[in-house]
Amino acid sequence: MTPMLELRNVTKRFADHRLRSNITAVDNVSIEIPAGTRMGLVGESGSGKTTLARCALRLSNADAGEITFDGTRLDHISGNELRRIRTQFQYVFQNPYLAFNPRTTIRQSIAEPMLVHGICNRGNAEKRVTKLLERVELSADLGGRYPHELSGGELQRASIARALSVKPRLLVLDEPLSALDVSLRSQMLTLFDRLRQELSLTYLLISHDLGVVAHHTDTVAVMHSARIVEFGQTELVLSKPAHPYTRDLLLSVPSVDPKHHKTLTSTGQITGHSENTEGCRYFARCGHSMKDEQCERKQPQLKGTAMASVACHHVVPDRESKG
Amino acid sequence: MIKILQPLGAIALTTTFAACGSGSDCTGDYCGTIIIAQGADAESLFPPTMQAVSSTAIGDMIYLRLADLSDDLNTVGDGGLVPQLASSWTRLDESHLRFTLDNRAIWQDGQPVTAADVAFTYSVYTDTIVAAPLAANLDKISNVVAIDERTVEFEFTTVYPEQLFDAAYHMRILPAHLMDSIETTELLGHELTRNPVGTGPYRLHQWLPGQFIELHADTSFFLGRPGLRRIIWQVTPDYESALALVVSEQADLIDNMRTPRHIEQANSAAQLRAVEFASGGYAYLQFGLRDAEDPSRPHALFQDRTLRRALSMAVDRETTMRAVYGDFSTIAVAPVSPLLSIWGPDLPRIDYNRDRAVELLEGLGWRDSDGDGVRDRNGMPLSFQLAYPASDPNRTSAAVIIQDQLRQVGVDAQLAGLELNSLLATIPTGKFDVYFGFYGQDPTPSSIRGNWGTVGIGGGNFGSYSNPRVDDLMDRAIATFDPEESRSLWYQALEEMVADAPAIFLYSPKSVLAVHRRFENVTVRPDQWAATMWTWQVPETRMIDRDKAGS
Amino acid sequence: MRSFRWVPVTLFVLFVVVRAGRIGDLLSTGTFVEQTLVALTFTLLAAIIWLTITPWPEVLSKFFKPFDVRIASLVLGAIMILAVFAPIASGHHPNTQLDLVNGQLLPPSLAHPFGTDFVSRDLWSRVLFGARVSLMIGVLAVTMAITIGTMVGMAAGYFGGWVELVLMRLVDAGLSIPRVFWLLVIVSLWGTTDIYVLILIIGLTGWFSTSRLVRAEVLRIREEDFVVAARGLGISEAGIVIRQILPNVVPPIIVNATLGIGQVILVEAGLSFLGFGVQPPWPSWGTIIQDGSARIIAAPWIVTVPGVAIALTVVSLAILGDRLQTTLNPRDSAQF
Amino acid sequence: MGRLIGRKLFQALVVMLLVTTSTFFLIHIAPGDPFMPDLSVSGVSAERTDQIRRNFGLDRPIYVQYGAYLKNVASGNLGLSFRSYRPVSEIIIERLPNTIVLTSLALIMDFAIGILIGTWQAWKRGSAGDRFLTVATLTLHSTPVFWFGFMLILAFSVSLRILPGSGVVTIGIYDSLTPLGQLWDRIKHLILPVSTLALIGAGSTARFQRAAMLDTLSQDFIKSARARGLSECTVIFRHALRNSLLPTITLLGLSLPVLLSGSVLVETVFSWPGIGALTVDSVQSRDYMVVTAIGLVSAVMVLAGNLVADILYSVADPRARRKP
Repeated sequence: MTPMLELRNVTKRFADHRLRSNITAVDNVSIEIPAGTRMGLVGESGSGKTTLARCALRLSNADAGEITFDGTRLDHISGNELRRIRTQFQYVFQNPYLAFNPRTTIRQSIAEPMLVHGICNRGNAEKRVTKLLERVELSADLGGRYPHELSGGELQRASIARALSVKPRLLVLDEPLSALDVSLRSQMLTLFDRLRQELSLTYLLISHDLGVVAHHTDTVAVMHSARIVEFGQTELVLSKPAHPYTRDLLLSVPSVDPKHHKTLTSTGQITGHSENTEGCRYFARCGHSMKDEQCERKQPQLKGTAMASVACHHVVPDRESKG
Repeated sequence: MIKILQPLGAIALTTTFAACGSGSDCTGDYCGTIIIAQGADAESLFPPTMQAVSSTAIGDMIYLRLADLSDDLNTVGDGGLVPQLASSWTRLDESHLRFTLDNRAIWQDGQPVTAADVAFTYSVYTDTIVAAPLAANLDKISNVVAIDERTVEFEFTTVYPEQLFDAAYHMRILPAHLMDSIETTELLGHELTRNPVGTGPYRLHQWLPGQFIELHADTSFFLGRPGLRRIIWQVTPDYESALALVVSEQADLIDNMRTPRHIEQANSAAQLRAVEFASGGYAYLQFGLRDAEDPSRPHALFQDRTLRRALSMAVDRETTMRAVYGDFSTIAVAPVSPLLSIWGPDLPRIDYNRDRAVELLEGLGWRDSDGDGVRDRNGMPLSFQLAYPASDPNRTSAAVIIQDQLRQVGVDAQLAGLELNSLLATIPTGKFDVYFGFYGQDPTPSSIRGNWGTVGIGGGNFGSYSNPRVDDLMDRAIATFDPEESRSLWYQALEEMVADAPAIFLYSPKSVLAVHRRFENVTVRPDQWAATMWTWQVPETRMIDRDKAGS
Repeated sequence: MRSFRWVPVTLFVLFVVVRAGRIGDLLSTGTFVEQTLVALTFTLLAAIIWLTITPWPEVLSKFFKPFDVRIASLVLGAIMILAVFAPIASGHHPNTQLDLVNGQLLPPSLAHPFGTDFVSRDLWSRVLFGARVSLMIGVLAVTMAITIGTMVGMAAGYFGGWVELVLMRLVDAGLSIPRVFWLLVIVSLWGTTDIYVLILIIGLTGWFSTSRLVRAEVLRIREEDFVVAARGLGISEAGIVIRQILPNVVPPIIVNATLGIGQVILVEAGLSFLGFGVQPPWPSWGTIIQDGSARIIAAPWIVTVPGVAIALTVVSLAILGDRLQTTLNPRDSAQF
Repeated sequence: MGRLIGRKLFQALVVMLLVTTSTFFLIHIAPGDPFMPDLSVSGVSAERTDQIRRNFGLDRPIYVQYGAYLKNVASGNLGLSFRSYRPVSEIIIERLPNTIVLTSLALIMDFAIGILIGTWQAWKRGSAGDRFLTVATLTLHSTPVFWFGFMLILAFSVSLRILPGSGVVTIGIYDSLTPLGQLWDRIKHLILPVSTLALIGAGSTARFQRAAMLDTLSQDFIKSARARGLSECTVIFRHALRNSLLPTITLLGLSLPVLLSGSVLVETVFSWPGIGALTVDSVQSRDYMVVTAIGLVSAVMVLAGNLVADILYSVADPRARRKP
């Protein structure tokens, strides 16, 4: 399978004006998404998932690394060339209220990219928008409203309709359910699956809900502190987590027994480190029995097979043998 | 609210006085301090370029002339003046006068006053770089020679009755020993123009620009000990504040009170009394006959004599004057104030006649063709700027009234209220359309020549009006010794001049000053009210805080 | 939403009435240009408010809910109506010298509600016509300042780099000199007495803070998700500026403008007071105060009345501006 | 901190250069050669005109004049006044202390009153007192400063006669007062002009402070302080006030130009012989050497004020200090 999207050694830093230093949000990440597959990207808030996805789609510019979409180096192009290729991949934002211009109606927001790319003209725009809205199970009369007049679920669907308007092949879904009522989540997931089949889309699903990831992705990447710490087939990774962080993540899932619920730090901010990048970044919180000096001084690299790889000095032996 | 606050005010005042009980009090009859409230600062204390009444009053306290006018204001002949720096003078022949300087007269730095000072003064006043406004009055003096230390001789080009007056009155004698080493161009901005060294009864103690000018008496002044210890001119932002200061007893004198309202306000204060005196001045609207941008070209509008006459007819002086001054003024139909000997009811005039004005304007082709209410001709509107001193509420009122009267005949006068010093800086350059001026006239008709004769261009004749026949008539009038013939020649000159309408002559207001009642011996000379102020006094029994305050 | 279509219709009618007034002697003063500008002023003022509120009609009713906002609108409305209909409401021409000999400095009475001034002009008429002059200067100068400020701020915020550096240092320089200083220098240099030049100058010196505000807003908005989304959808940079960023900087600009009108009225009053503003005989609130300041003891009411008028207008504008600020953010308005 | 100040100083220098340049050229491009009040009337005193032109170096090309001007300014030489022929720096130094006293006292009073009122309002938000003060501060903020000055003069100088309405000292008796008496005399003269400026300014400061305080009070650390059972007073003055002062300090830098603008008017109303009144005087008499110098001086004052505000800010805000 040829990768639809391929990232090589992507790094992204942010300048912190107040601290007058840089924060590395994505650190030397390599990843690839084969066409037609669904990849999950998990990790706690602030681990760099969103930044990684946005860099991947050139919504923000990476500081280093190569990004290849379907054979085209995204990091080499700009201007009209980039604008044209953007129709191939789309991004669905976490909070749909922030993702729509508050001063234009839903219909205008959906029609604009189609008009820009010549997908429709002023004459048939209305019809096309209606069709798109129907596709995401929204009634056409919602089109005349302003974003704040819609409910979260409705707006998220509109957001998907807008993404689909340019006929993309790859869809990045950035925590598409987090803004929604729990009751709406399964409907939305069903919609995703249906759309994927109808339009043969490739998905990158960002989520911290491991349950969703378990059922709706083929592969999964676990991100911690700007790096991918574990990657592999979803089933394998979630059933036999190799990295202590992945295990902690699985433990924190609000499962049947709330007593086991362990909260991971969630500051809502990028917690990437500006210094002290020498050792394993999970060192401080790692509960691994074999934690040692090597962990403190040397950063582990992602190692393993296409089925599963992990960045830990003390990989659980039986997983490795299975791979 | 006010009632509650009054006791508070009293407390505040008591604390004030308690806090300022001071040490050395002045005692005696020579302690008097007078504070004169005034709406503008002095521009410079360099006599040749002093113009504003405010500056000249201060200048006259510091600098002396050779001789001064007496109270009868006679300017003719050799007997009318009273000695100042010159103790006596003798006539050598019809074109030579010799002055003997008072040997008691010394400069405030201790140097004696010499004939060289007089000769130097003449050279400064007539220097074109200095461009003294009064220079025109000196043009019939051909030479000033120092004969010895204390004797100086004036030579005249023509024979005329006012030789003594011209020689002795216009110039305030300058200290040659301090000034003659200074380049003339430097002189105008020299330290000495701010820290003058004079010969007068007072010397400058302190001048804080924008705040006050304080003079202290020279107790050994050779003409007698000055009656007031200190004279302070306090600068206020406008006339109203000046009046407020005097009414509230924070200042002692305000001059230039011309409107019934001002006088009413002054009278409402028990400590004040109003002193009324004839005015030696007249107000006028002067046409700039040269282009405001390029003085080498004639003015596009006002080169037209008929237009000037039409505008003169359009102004209702009577109403304007009544509105602004009530009963406190008389119409001035020509550049003649009531102080002049030639003043009379039969002076030549252009009467107010609105219909005739409109007729003349129509005849000149000025019509309102675009319906905006302003006449125009060949696309050019009949519009000009009228500059006036914004600090003078009377001229401001009159300007607004006249603007409205002109509007009624389709003439657009745009008002430009300027600060006094700014006016003094721009008007003498001739860069104006119409200037609302006020001349404080010397009490002789000869002064007309400096302001309206060709000789005054570049000096006191701001509008550059020039008519050779008027010049000739004036020269002859000045030269003749026969009063009747002189008067008749003046009337001929004025007839011609008024018909040319170089200005719209408006009115001559009476002057009233309000002064604190504690001052004694208050006499006022109409040509310069402050001329005799140095003889005023405050008797010890009537002294108030500021008289007693030691310095 | 449709129910608010009456606003432009009313404005149009108002405009026609005001224009027609020339024939009907409704507006007996001023040239054609002046009258048009007066009319334009009020059209603009109302149109701006209408334009901002249109997308959120439900906001309108909520907008007027607080008591102070209602009072402020009432006061401002009254002043505007009186200003528009000044020729009818005044009873006298503002420049007519009614009785030069006996009618000067009359205290307030039935015949002259605010008294008369030093050349016997009716102060009530002058204050009403002064409202026109002051409001006209306020609105037009602010319109100009806002236009320039928005363009500069957008350019700086969007292009960044040296464009931003140069423009913002220029703004710093502009802001580091007191505005009155700039105004005094320019007015005196050009020795102007013309009201339009005055508007031009006030406008030209008033855009610095607007451009700073707009730049900050642009910097903030261009990082918002919906702009990122638009970029991701392949919309051109120009399209983003015009359709995504510009509409969203409008609300803070409107607030800025509303407050700015008040500030300009204050600035104009100050300039006129110093003798550099509107020249006689035309009344603006500032020139009336200046006239009165020379007779403050004899006729204190001359100074008092226009001062109160200025304060009332500026307070009302400030209250409306504050209210707009809380109302115009559509996301907030969804909640309140 | 040193680097911060260094950078700010550099920025200030750039701004100063811009200010100097723009005023210089602004005045030079104006119609009618404003640097040269043409004294020639029909050629009568052309010598004097030429002489003065040479004295002021006005016969040289504009770029040479500009260069010379910059050089002079950099060396502290601000030229000669056209009106009085005195060195401009002398004129300005004579006036500067008056303006500095007036504006700095006004600034202190402005912020003292403004912060006090704003804090109290935020504390008692929604109360009748808060509502009243909101209207009152807004009204002050909207009042023309010179008009307010007139009203104070009318009330305290004309009607009650308890405070002088013009000048710096009581002329005529000041010199003979005891030092204490002189101080009191000066204070008396300062009360009205300072109050005028300060009260108008306090109107906006209070509004700003109220908003900042409300913002602070809604933050989590205040909630937790309240939850810990601290008294309202402690919460307001120990915890909230310090934090709410941060934005108000930034206002300090911004309010200087406004204050200087106000002082132009207030000095005129109260005939206070400072830079503001000098501005009006010089502009009226077209003394542009003085005018350009005033532009420069006020820019320096404003920039210095901004620098002080920046430093205060970094002192007050621990976050801004954390990293060099």
